[in-house]
Formats: sequence, structure tokens, C-alpha cells
Amino acid sequence: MNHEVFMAGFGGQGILLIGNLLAYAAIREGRNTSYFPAYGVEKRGGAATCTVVVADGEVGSPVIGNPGAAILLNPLSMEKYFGRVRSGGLCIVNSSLIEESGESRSDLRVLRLPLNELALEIGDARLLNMIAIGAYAELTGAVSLDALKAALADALPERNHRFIPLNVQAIDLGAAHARAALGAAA
Amino acid sequence: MNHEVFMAGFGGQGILLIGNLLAYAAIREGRNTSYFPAYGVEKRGGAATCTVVVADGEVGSPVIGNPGAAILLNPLSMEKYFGRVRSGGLCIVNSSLIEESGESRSDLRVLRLPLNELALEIGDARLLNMIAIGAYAELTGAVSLDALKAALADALPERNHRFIPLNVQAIDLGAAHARAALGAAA
Amino acid sequence: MQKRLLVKGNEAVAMGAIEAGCRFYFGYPITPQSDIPEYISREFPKVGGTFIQAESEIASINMLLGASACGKRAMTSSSSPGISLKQEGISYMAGSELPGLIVNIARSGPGLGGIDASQSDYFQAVKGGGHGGYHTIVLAPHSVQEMYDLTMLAFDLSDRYRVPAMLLGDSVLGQMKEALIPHPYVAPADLPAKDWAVSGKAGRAQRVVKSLYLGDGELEAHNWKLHRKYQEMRERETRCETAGLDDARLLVTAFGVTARIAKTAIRMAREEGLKVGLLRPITLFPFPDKAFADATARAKRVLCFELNTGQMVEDVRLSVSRDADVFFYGRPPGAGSLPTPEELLAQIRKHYKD
Amino acid sequence: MQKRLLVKGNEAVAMGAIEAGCRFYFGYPITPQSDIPEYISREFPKVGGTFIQAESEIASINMLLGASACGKRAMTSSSSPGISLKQEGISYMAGSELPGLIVNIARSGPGLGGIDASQSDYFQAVKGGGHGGYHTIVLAPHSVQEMYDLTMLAFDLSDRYRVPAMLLGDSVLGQMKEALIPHPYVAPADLPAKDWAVSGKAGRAQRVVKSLYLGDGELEAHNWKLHRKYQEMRERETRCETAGLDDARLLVTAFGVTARIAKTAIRMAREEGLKVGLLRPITLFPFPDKAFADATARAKRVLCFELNTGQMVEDVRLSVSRDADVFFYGRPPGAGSLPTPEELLAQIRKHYKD
Amino acid sequence: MPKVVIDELRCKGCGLCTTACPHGLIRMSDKLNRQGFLPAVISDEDQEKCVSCAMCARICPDVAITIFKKVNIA
Amino acid sequence: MPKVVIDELRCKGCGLCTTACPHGLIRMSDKLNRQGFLPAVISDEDQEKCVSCAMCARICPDVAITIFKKVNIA
Amino acid sequence: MSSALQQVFAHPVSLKDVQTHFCPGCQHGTIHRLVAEAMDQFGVQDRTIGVASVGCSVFLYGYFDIDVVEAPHGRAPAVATGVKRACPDKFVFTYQGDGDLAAIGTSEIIHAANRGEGMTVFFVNNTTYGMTGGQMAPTTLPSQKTSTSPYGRNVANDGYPIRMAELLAQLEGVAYSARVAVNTPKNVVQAGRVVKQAFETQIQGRGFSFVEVLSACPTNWGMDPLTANARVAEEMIPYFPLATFKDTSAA
Amino acid sequence: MSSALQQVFAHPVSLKDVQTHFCPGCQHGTIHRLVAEAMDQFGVQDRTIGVASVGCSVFLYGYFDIDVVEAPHGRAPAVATGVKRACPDKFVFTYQGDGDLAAIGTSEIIHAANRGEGMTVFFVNNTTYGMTGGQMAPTTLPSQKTSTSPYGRNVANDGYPIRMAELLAQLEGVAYSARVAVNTPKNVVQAGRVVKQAFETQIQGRGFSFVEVLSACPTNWGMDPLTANARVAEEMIPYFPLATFKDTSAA
Ligand SMILES: Cc1ncc(C[n+]2csc(CCOP(=O)(O)OP(=O)(O)O)c2C)c(N)n1
Ligand SMILES: Cc1ncc(C[n+]2csc(CCOP(=O)(O)OP(=O)(O)O)c2C)c(N)n1
Ligand code: SF4
Ligand code: SF4
Ligand code: SF4
Ligand code: SF4
Ligand code: SF4
Ligand code: SF4
Ligand SMILES: [Mg+2]
Ligand SMILES: [Mg+2]
Repeated sequence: MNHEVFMAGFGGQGILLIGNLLAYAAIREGRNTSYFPAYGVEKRGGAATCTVVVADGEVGSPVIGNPGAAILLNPLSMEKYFGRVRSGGLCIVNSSLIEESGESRSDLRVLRLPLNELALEIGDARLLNMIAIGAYAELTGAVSLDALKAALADALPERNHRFIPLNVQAIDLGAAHARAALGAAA
Repeated sequence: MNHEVFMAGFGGQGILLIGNLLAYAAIREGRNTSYFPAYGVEKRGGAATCTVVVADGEVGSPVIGNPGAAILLNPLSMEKYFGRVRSGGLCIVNSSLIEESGESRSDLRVLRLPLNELALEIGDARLLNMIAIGAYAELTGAVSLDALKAALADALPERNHRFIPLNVQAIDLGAAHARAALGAAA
Repeated sequence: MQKRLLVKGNEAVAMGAIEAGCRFYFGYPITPQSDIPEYISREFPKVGGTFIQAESEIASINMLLGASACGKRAMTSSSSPGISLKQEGISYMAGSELPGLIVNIARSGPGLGGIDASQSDYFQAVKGGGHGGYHTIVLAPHSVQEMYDLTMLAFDLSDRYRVPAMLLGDSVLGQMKEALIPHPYVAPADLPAKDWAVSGKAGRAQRVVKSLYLGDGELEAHNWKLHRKYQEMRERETRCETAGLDDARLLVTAFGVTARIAKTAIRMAREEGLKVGLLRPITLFPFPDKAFADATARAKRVLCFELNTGQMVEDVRLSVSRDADVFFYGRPPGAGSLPTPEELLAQIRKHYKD
Repeated sequence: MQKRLLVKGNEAVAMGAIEAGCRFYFGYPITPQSDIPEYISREFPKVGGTFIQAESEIASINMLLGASACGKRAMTSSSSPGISLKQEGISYMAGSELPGLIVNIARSGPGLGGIDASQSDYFQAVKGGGHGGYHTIVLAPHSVQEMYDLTMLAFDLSDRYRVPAMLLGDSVLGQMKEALIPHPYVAPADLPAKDWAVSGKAGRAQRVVKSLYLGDGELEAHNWKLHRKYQEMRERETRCETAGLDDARLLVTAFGVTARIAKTAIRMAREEGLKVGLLRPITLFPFPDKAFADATARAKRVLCFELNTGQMVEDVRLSVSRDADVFFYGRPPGAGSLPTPEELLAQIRKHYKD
Repeated sequence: MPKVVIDELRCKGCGLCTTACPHGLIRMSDKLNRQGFLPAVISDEDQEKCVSCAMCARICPDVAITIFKKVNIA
Repeated sequence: MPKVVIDELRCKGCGLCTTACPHGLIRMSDKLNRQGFLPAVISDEDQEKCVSCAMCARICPDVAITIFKKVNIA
Repeated sequence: MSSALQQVFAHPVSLKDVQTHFCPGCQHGTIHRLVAEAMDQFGVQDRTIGVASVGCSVFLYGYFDIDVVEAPHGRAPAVATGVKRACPDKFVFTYQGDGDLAAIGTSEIIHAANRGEGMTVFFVNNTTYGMTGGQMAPTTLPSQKTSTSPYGRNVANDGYPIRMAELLAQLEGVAYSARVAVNTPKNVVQAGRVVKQAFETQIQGRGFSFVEVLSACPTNWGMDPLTANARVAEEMIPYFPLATFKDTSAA
Repeated sequence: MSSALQQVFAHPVSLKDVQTHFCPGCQHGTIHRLVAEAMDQFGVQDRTIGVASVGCSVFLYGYFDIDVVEAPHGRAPAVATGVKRACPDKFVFTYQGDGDLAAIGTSEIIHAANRGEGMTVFFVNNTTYGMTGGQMAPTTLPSQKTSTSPYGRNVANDGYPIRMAELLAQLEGVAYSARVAVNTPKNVVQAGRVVKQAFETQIQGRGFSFVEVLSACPTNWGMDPLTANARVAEEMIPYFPLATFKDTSAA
């Protein structure tokens, strides 16, 4: 089965890191994958987005017009990309920064999580991205949580390997919230 | 009728000047004409060649592989270009510098004139080119001698207009020698 | 002004440019086109023009970009290697929708090659030697008179469409002299005003001349706009010379200097009773494709003749009617080896079928 | 070395080059290819390579020319505007019969344009953006694995024919990461010795690397020699990927990133029961024309899909059998507007006929 | 009445103004602004101490600071 | 026995050697050589006066001059 | 007698009232402001044509409310030559980074300066290629690590940082050449003075004027804005001395 | 005791024994000889790689009996960089005209010099573009008439003649920079010395070495060889002083 996810946020929210992580996890599972990042004007802060495809067969297009899933971490991303998610798909929204606005979609599963607050719960504001990807993996089964956790060693630079346990905790937290929401929705 | 003549010599022998002169004369006669010069390596001394076509209709190719006539002023030109003159054509050869060699052609009219010596007769070594073009015009009728003489005012820079009479004399001398040779050959 | 003058091809370009009101020239010397800057450096002071011998071809094309952005008629000229260096600048001009004339008096390559006539820059000129899939108008004169006339036309077309124009000549056309009948330039009455040119924003909103489009979808929209202009030019601005199409069984096609050779060869063929016609593209972009389609609806055989190993022939093949056969005869350029009319005649005989 | 790594396309190029024994890199930064020089500047010191960040693209290509003249495997990389600037140098390398790798991770233009993926440099790469009618080998990878593999192949082909090689990628291929299985480079046993390289004339006659040919007929002979090499490459070195040709009623053709999109679209079409095949050129020069002729002897309809307004489609039209119909679908590049598989599927449905 | 007006939306939180003020009157907020930066702020109390020297404004790369000076009106 | 050997075929008749010789020993011929130049010449008499200083050779752009010097052999 | 508030520091009129895309602590913003202030002061906004280069300052037209022409990377001085020759009565300036001006555009800047083109060049030296992600620039300091000098600039392989203001001052066409920094309020004030001197040079028709400004690039230096700003004084100014190297008005 | 003739001035071995295409009185020939003599003296002919530029000296390989690479116009220093980096133990030189080096090739010479590439550059300044028919060069003197400055070089429009030897001496990568002339036997001898100094600089691995040689172009100056030669002393040397501007061996 093919999984495509589009992720967006502002620089510093760790979008590219979890995109990479997902791709590494797919590789660990022996699947095919592509990870495609896109920045704003040449290289610099500002917006960061990426698309990850996980496939059993050959990966076709690495860029997806209407992805099956999205992780949107800040208001601007919500504005620009929410409408693009494919009907029947999934969207994980960072409710800490993105207010519940008029525009909602009934054709999607939308999971609103207060990622910033949840991250602070674990004790590091920067972990919001890991919570999101944990939730994504749990909801879609694109990769297993185990693969995701194992891939931390690939995606994080050596000097940050000591933070792996904290990241694992965040992934699990995200997965737990996803499961809870799923239960609630079901 | 179409006339094509190829001229070659070393820089300083005035090849380009008489090529221009012939073209100007053709213009004066209301004919069509093209003049195409070619140098050696980029611009500098050394060899100088040009091709002039005089036509009643549209001038086709301005460069001619096998011209109907040639004016060859130095040994190198003779070596390189004598063989190219079209069968049945005419070749005017500067016998002052070009020795009668083994290679001769029976399919051509070849007019050997000691141009350097003839020029000195008129009193200016530089006039050898005018003698040659006079002979050419006389033998081919490509343009009239009158047109040639009139065109001197076009081809020579203002400051040299005072030498026009001398040039006219040279043209006439060339024509006279051509007539004589023609008579001899006839 | 009805006098017939004996004029060098390069000088005819310069004369045409001055007559068309071009007052800005930026260039760097290179044989066989240096007569153009030399003529202009001599004549511009008399008409108040600005001549700059730039430090390089790259500087030249960018000075042209600057002057053109100010709404001035401006030009540069060079020859093959120098034109290669201008490709980035030409792409920027195309992207910025700037008019301007670029003259290529082509010489033989690749690399330093030699200074003989060549038609090996056809692809570069017509398909776009620079990046980004733009087009320039490409005009191919085949006589000194056309060097003059088409220079003027190039400025007009360039201004009309805001597309840079290239005049593609070669060493022979640049260095030869022929009769030229100069005539006064008359500006087309309907040339659009240059209401995009910079001049300081006094009394109006800011103007920006640029090729950078980073907003969502902006660049795509910009490129479609350029594409529409090219389509419009394809419909309205193709030009060619034809002869003998009525009864031709074989069509010879050639541009520039080889068209001269072709004309002589066709005359010789006709003298032999062969029904041979001519289709000479004058605009290489836009390419006269309809003319080829129409002509080959009747004459089913086309002989394309180039001073290269096969470039325009691709456009010919793409243009002719499906059942027409296209033959090619060409030779790469090389010192002292211009093909002769007799040589082409032999090819005509070979491909001719009654 | 059988491990699957997650690697960025640009880095795969650098890895492939190092593996193939390239030890000289000259380049100038430009998005979206700067990962290549960055990777190389990091890794070269470990293998004794020479990395120079040149003052410009022009200096880079000429440093490449110099190192290559010494017989070294050497490369440069850039993106569209920078590649335009290298055209003169590429022409000199072609004329001097120098091997060498030029990587173009193409971005959108014309001019400054943007940094999105683009296929608008096809003509520049394939028809020769520089002067003089030469060709370079042009390889078009469509995956990270091919970025690695074709980089190695490019060096080999380039050395074999003494023709500069271009690897034509785009922003997506350069920036994306995929699985890469690195494998050791094995030099073809029959690569000719570089007995033309300069090294100081000790013990032998002088060697000269040049493109200047001024003797009578020399340049023409030289150009015919180049032409023969191109013909030989056309016969021996075309490469393409095909799928579903057996029963295909419609053939989709695309190269590079659009081939990825096409593969998804073809899968979707097959799921709908449409017999659609793929013909993906891997060598853009030499173009796999025989493959097209053969395939269209059966499938009479071809849909060419490009991220531009129509470039490769010309080579497709020139290659297919006379009674085949070629359709085109393309869009110019532009921020955030890559065509989707669904979009192409709609085109497939439109042009499909059972 | 403020002498120093810091445009919270323009401020990117670089902190240069804090080092430029000879009286150390400016400090960084601990509340993110809409762009996700922690902007510079000055307390009402410090507004009083401000001498309107504009050092802070001059060094601000984002022209986020405007300065007013108290003048006596006859 | 000449001290100054001027290669007539190489000489392009520029005349620089005539100005370089401190003793004015070299002059230009009035007979064209095969390339069409008037080459530099030195008379036998002047050969004797030559001091083999090689000034003429040094300035010659065409390396057309070779110089020999009389040396005593023990 | 009462008191009121008078504005003593305001946004220049020639600078659009918009948020820039520059990174926090990037001094392109400061330099933009100084140029805009000079435009205001000399009243030339309406007759100015700016030439944008390719670098982080490419969006010149987004910030300055003036006519702008965008030049290819490095070619701004050539484009500006075309502009100034076409419009000799306009105020023409280029604004270029160190990669743009001192690497790819070396020929263009040297020859525009040598011709004494009546333009003003603002040269932002931040010892790196900002826009493309922090590669080594011609002005990168010895041992400085960048993304293409990951082990530090090795002068034996990579050459030496070029001092452009000094080099250009050698050329006869140059009427004014100076280097300033904007790392302290005092230096900003001095930089403003120098910018105005350069404007005056052009307005008086004295020839080519050049202002090099040392500038921080926190993002690509991998530093927070304050550390980056401190580096200007600690590392840059010692190598790139602040001075006026040529001023023909003084002669 | 008898006497015999001993050869005191002979054709250098590294120079082929052929007629050149140079015009009568053209000093490219003299400069070729001096370079060949130095090659002979240092015994490097067999390990030398010359880089030819585009100009009247383009046929370098026809005259020097050494390996040669031909560079595009102006790019010889970049090509030579590639060569020297590929073959660091070879003697590498470029030979360039003033159009080639000081106009189109400005960037390449400045950056090769700045990188301190271990090459030697022979720069032939004849104040014009010889090969293409005498157009104005960056070194054309004020008021000098050329085919593109038919009314004389007007410094207000065309800029000033550039003094390359002085300019390059400013760069840290440059180990040796000097200017010589070959208009008198004395100057030829001095030029020969300087050429050898430059060779030594490279052979000792001290960095970039540069020799500017003032040279006559009778053809394009429209002068006979003697008048042209006289012009070197009368007009060129006053503007382009003969001197050694930098020599790190002396330091
Ligand atoms: C011909 C060309 N080469 C390279 C680039 C890529 N590029 C864009 S900006 C830039 C350099 C930016 O550095 P600098 O000029 O120092 O400006 P900064 O961003 O530091 O202000 C480069 C190399 C380009 N756009 N065009
Ligand atoms: C890209 C390019 N531009 C221009 C030319 C034409 N060209 C050949 S040599 C030359 C200049 C020659 O002058 P210089 O370098 O001073 O050498 P000289 O002949 O005077 O020794 C020029 C402009 C060229 N070959 N290539
Ligand atoms: S104006 Fe001066 S005193 Fe007031 S806050 Fe700013 S820097 Fe401090
Ligand atoms: S200097 Fe400006 S941008 Fe930086 S913190 Fe202060 S107010 Fe904000
Ligand atoms: S060697 Fe000296 S003395 Fe003898 S001819 Fe030559 S210059 Fe005169
Ligand atoms: S200097 Fe040489 S070339 Fe000139 S005249 Fe004397 S011998 Fe002949
Ligand atoms: S990358 Fe550097 S120069 Fe560019 S905006 Fe950011 S801080 Fe400024
Ligand atoms: S044109 Fe000038 S530089 Fe060239 S060979 Fe002749 S005299 Fe020498
Ligand atoms: Mg910078
Ligand atoms: Mg010169």
C-alpha cells in the first residue's frame, strides 16, 4: 500500500527531521520511500515543508498534489495546505497554534492536538514534531512505531543520540493521543 | 552575363582595393555585384584574397569554388589557387614574382604580365594592382574601362584622389597589354 | 536616399540600427563582426549615441539589459563564442520581457574553431541556447540589403512583443559588400508604448523589471504568458521567400548564405529543365511551418541545405506534410571549404523525381 | 556495500563521482545543487581530491577544461543560469575533445525564475546551448539510484568518446531522498588510454589540446570527425526504460522527474484497464530514436509529458514511425505547481484509443 | 506617553536593541509574537528613564522602533 | 668569418637591429627576400668592426640573428 | 509652557512599510534603512533607479519604493552602466553581496569603477553566500568554517579574503571608496554619513562611488544575532578596517 | 695560441626553429624568446605545460616546443588553475594579451592571483587588441586612436588605462609582480632577468608570479616598426612605469 504525507510548519518546528525519520523508518522496514523537502526563497528560515511517500512497490511521483495525509504545525501552513489533503484522508493539526476556524472539512479525519503543550508535558518544547509523527504512524500504519523509534538513530546526529529516550517518549505520547482520539471517533 | 573573379596576393599588393574598385564599377553600371574578401588568421598582414561577382540578374553565391577568372599576384597565391580556375577561364599572373613553373594549363587563357616592372614604368610600384584590373576588365568586359576609372573616386579615400590620373594611366596600361596579348593569342 | 551604395554587410547592420533610432550600443570585439562596433563608434558621436566597448560579452549583454529596461532601443553584436557567453543574459532579457537586438555574425566552431562562415549556431539561436525554455525572434538575412532591412524589422518586432531579437548572419554576409539602397525608417504606428520602462517613479507607481517569480503559481503564469506571445508570433510573424512553388517537384530550402548558393544551384537546375523551387525562411523563429506544410502538400520532396551537419532540417521535418520526404545536404564549416553551387546541383539531381 | 541508504539525490551524484575516481571538482554555489560541492568539500580531503570553489561558473568550467586536459577525471556542477554561463566552455571542451562531467540540477527559468524543478533546459542540453554544432552526452536520471549510477556511466562514456557528458537532473531529483544501494565502481576494461593528455613532453613529442583549426579544410575534417563520433554514439549508446510495450495502445514518454509522475499515472491507467506503455529515454543524447521507431510500429499513439511547453516532444516526433500520432502534455515550471499523476491520467484518457 | 514605540509585529527578536541602549532599558519578551519570535519590550517605567537617544532604533535591522522626544512648547 | 649571422629568410625587415647596434653596423638591404621583406644585412667589413655584444640579436623579435665571438684558444 | 512628543527617529519614506524576509539580526535591514534615509534626505526617491543583484537582497523592489531593475548574479554594475548611460540624470545605485560583487561579478565591478560610471555601489560584506546557504565567499576569513569550507578556509587552497574597498580605490575612475560597519549605534551613524557622502559623489557628478558595509549573517554563521553582531567587531573589522580609502571631494 | 668563434647568442632550444606569423617589429617574438630562454636555463622544457590565450599569441604551440592547452579568450588563468592543480609538479604558465587578461579575463586573473596559484603569467601589454584589428584595450592610452576609439580614447566615456602589475601586487596571493619592456637591448636584458625571477618564484613554490611586458604592435598602431618601438619609450613607459612591484623573495 502507498502512504503519502505532506508536512508543513515554520523553520525550527522540526518538520524536516520527522520527514527524514519517517523515510528512514520505511527503509528499515525494507519498504520503498521518497522524501522531498521544499523551502521558501532559496535557503533560509521561514516556511519548511516536505512530502514523504512510503510504498511497497516502486515509488512514483515524490511530489503529491493531493496527499492522503498532512501534518500542519502552524497557522500559515493550515491556510495554504489544509484544502489540498485528499478527500478521505487524514490531517493532524497543531491546535496549540492553529485556532479552530470557520474552514473545516467533513470529508477528512482531522486530529487536533495541542502539540506545544503536550511537548512541554514531556519537558522539551522542541519535541512537538515527534508527538505529531507518532500520532501519524499510529493512525495510518505507514510504518510501525518500532521502526520509527529505531530510525531515530539514523535521523538524529550522533551528538543528539542521548536524547533518543525522550524522543521515544514523545512518539509514544503522540501514538497514545491518536489512539484515544480514534477511540473517541469510532 | 555573370562574371566571377578571384584575386589573391600578399598584403600590400592592393588586392582588396581592386576588388572593391571592380564592385564599385559594376554598381556604377547599374549591375548587381558582390565583393567578398578573405584574410588569413583573424586580421593581420599576410595573404589577402577576394572574390567579385558581377551579374545582370540576382547575385547568387558570393563565394565561388571554381571562378571563371583569377588575378594572382604572388607565388603562394599561384600555388594555392591556380588549379581552381574554371576550365575555359582566364588567369592573370604577375610574372614579376611568379616564375614560369612546370604547372601550366592548356584549358585556360593565361596572361602573364610583369606587373611590378610595368608599374615602375609609370613611376609607382604600388600601381601593379591597377594594371592587373585594367587587363582583367579589358579581357572579360565584366565592366567597362570607363566605369572602372569613374569608380576610382568611390574606391580611393579622398586624400588619394589626387592620384586618380596615375591610376587611370595604370588601368589603361593594363588594358593595352591585355589587348596586345589578346592580339598575339588570336 | 534612392542611391545604390556598395556596403559591407556588417556596416549595413550598423546603418540599419542607426536609421531605426538605436542610440545605445554595447559590445566586445570579435572577428568577423568588429566592423559593426567600429562603424558605430565612428558614427554615434554624430547622432548623439552612446557607444561602450564593454569589458566582455557578458557585460555587453547586461548593459543592453539595463538600457533596454530604460525603454531605449539598444543593441549588442558578437560572433559565436561571444554569443555563447551572452546566453544567461539573453535568458534574463527574455524572462524580463525586454526588447533589444543581439546580432550574431556567426563563425565556425565549436570552441575557437575558425572565422569562416557557419550555420552551426542555428539550434542555439532558435531552440534557446540559454536556460528556461524561452524564445528570441530570429531573423536570417541573406543579402546586404536584408542585413539593413531586417535590422530595422528586428527592432520593431522586438519592441512589439517585448521579446529580444537576434539577427543571425555569418562571416560571408558580414564581410561581403553588395549594393544597398538605404531607405528611411518609418516606425509602425501601432507600436505599443513602453509603459513598463524604469525612469524613476515620479508621478506614478513603482516599476520593476525582473524575471524572478516566487509567488505560488506566479512563474507558471508568467511562462504561459511568454508562451502565448510565442504562439501569437508563430501565427502572425513568420516570413519566408519562395520561388517556383507552382510547378516545383523538389523544394530546396536554405537560410542565409547557403540560400545564396542555393539560388545559383536552382537556376542551374532550372536551366537543365528540373522543376526545382525555393523556400527560404527569413524568420527562423517563428519558423514558417505553415509555408512548409502548404508547399509540401504539392511538392513532396524537400532538400534542406545547411552549412552544418543538420539543424534547421529538424524544423523542416517537423513542418512538412506527413507524406513528404525531407533530404539533407550539409557540410560543417571549415577554412576555405564553402560548398559550391555545383555541389548542391549534384544533390538536387540526386533527389529529384519527376 | 549492499546496504540500502537513504540518500539525497545531489549527494548520490557526489558519491557516484567519488566512487568513479573523480578527484577534481570545480564549482560555484547555486541552489538547488549546492549539496554537491558541499558534500565534496567535506569528503574530498579524505580521498586526496582537489575541491575548488571557483569565482564563477565560467572559471569552473575552464578549470575543468584544464584538469581534463591533464587526463584527470574531473567535474563541475551547477543549475540552469550557471549552466548558461558555461556554454562557451562546454563548446571549447567539445571542440578540444575533452571528457568531463557537467551536472545540471535544473531549476525554473527563464532568467532568475525560481528554484523549482524544471525540464526547460532540454534543448540547451541536447541541441547544444553553445556555438558550433557540437553535442554532449546527456543522461537523464529519474531516481536517486540513477543519480549515482548514471554519474559513473557518464564518466565512462565521456572518457570513451572524448565527449563532455552532462547529467541533467532537476530540483526534485537533487533535493529528494530515496534508498540508494551503493556499489563499487568497476572501470570498463576497454577504456582507451588518455594518450592525448598534456603532462610535459618528456620522452615524447609535444601534445596540444586545442579547438583552433585554421589550416585549409582542417576544421571541416575535425567537425566530420566529431560528427562520426556522434553517429557512433547514436548507434551504440542509446538507453531507455520501457514497460508494457507488448500490448500498449498508447505510449507515455517522459524523462527525469516527470517519468516518476508518469509511472504513477500509468499504474492508475492500467488499473482502469487502459493498455498504456512507458518509454523513458535515459540517454537524451544520443536519443533512443530506434526504440521509438520500433515501439510506434505497434503502438500508434504517443503521449509526451514534460515539465516545459514542449521540447523533447520534437525529438519524439522526429523518431516515431511516420503514421504514429504524437500528443503533448506539458506545463512550464512554477512555484508549487508540479503536475500530478491525476492530471496526467486525464490526458491519458483523452488520447487513448483502443 | 511612550518615547520608544516597538512594533511588535515587525520585531524579529534579534536582541540587538537590548545591547544598544546605553541605559539597558529594553529587554526581550517571553511571549511569542505572531511570527513566532520573542519581541523586544520596554516597560512603562523604563519609558520614563529613556533619553530618546535612538541608539536602539538605529541598530534595529528591522526598523521596528520609533523614537519620540519630549520637547517644550512655548 | 662572420660574427653576426642574419638569417635572411627569418628576417622581416623591421629594422630594430639597425637602431640597436651601438656601432651602427647593420643596415637594411634593398633587395626583397622571398617573404617580400627587405632584410637586414651587415657588410664583411662591418663584421670586422663588430664587438659581438649581441645587442642586435637581443632586440630582434624574430630571433633572426646569431652572434659569435672571437675567443683565444690556448 | 507645556511639553509634547516630537518624533526623532522614523521609518524612511523611501522604504516600504513592510516586513522583510531577512533573518533575525540580519543587517541587510539596517543597510536598506540607511540607503533609504539618504534617498529621503537628498530627495531623489522619485528619480532613483535601483539595480538589484542576486543574493539575500534580491527583493530590493519589495522594500524600496523606487523603480528597480533586477540584474543577473554579479552583473549589477553592467546593468547599472546601461541604466546610467540611458538615464544620466537619474540617481542610479546597485546593492550587492560579497559573492555577487567580489566573486562572479569581479570583472563588472572593476570595469564599471574603472570607467568612472556615475553610479553608487553598496557592497554588503557578510563573509558568506547568504542566500544559497552559507558557502565560502571571497571575503570569508581565514579558518572560517562555511558549508564549502567545512574545515575552515584554507588560504593555501582557497586564497585570501579580498579587500574590495581598498582594491577599487586604486582605480582612477573611482571618486569615493569607504568601508563601514553597522554593528554599533556609533558605527551606524558613521555608516549613514558615508552613505550620504557616496550619494553626494554621484549627485555632484564626480564619478564612481563605493561603500562597503560589514554585515552579520547570523543564520549562516550558525550564531545567534548577538554573537554574530559581536563577531563583526572581533573578527571582521580587524581584517577589514573601517576607513575612507578615497574621496576626491577632499582632494 | 689561435682564435676561434664561440657562439654567444643562439636560438633557444625550447623555441621551435620556425618562422612566426607575427608582423614585422612585433615584440611578441622577443617575449617568446625570453620565455623560451628561461625554460632552457631552468631545464623545465620537458615538464612545462603552457596555456595559450586568444590573441596574436594563440599559436603558442606552434612556437614553443612544449605541451600546450588552449584556453578560451580570457580564461587562461582558470584553465591553468585546473592544469596546475592536476599537475602540481609541472611548470605552468599562461601567456596573455591585454584584451585577454585585463578585459574579458579580469575575474580569472584576479582570482587566480588571489588564490596564489603556483603559476606564472606573462602579460603582453600592447595597448590594443592585436589579433582582431586594433580595437581599444583596457590599456589603451588616453587619446590613443584605435578602431573603436576613432577620435581617441576618451577617459570620460571609456575609462582609464589599467595598470595590472600594480593592481595585482595588492593581492596577498601574489608572490611576484613586475613590469618590463623590450624596446631597447638594455630593457630586453632586464626583462630576461625578470622573467627568470618569475620562473624561480614558481619553481620555489612561493605563489603566483606575474610579468607585464610592454610591447609594440606596429600594425595596429599604424606605425612602422621603428616608430612603434619608439612609442614604447615615449608614451607607454611614462604611463606604465617599469618596476618590480612585489617580490616575496626580497622580503
Ligand atoms: C549565475 C548564478 N550563479 C549562482 C547563483 C546562485 N546564487 C544566488 S545568490 C548567490 C550568492 C549570494 O551571496 P552574496 O552575494 O554574498 O549575497 P548575500 O546573500 O550574502 O547577501 C548565489 C551564488 C545564481 N543565482 N546565478
Ligand atoms: C569570447 C571571445 N570574445 C572575443 C574574441 C575575439 N578576440 C580574439 S583575440 C582578441 C583580443 C586580442 O587582444 P589581446 O588580448 O590584447 O592580444 P594581442 O592580439 O594584442 O596580443 C579578441 C577580442 C574571442 N576569440 N572570443
Ligand atoms: S532611545 Fe536611547 S535610552 Fe531610549 S530606549 Fe532607546 S537606546 Fe535606550
Ligand atoms: S533590534 Fe529590532 S528586531 Fe531586534 S529585538 Fe530590537 S526591536 Fe526587535
Ligand atoms: S653584435 Fe653588437 S656590434 Fe655586432 S652587429 Fe650586433 S649590435 Fe653591432
Ligand atoms: S631586428 Fe631581426 S627581423 Fe628586424 S630587421 Fe633586424 S634581423 Fe631583421
Ligand atoms: S541568510 Fe544571512 S544574509 Fe541572508 S537574510 Fe539571513 S542573515 Fe541575512
Ligand atoms: S597585430 Fe600587432 S600584436 Fe599582432 S602580430 Fe601584428 S604587431 Fe604583433
Ligand atoms: Mg554575502
Ligand atoms: Mg593586446
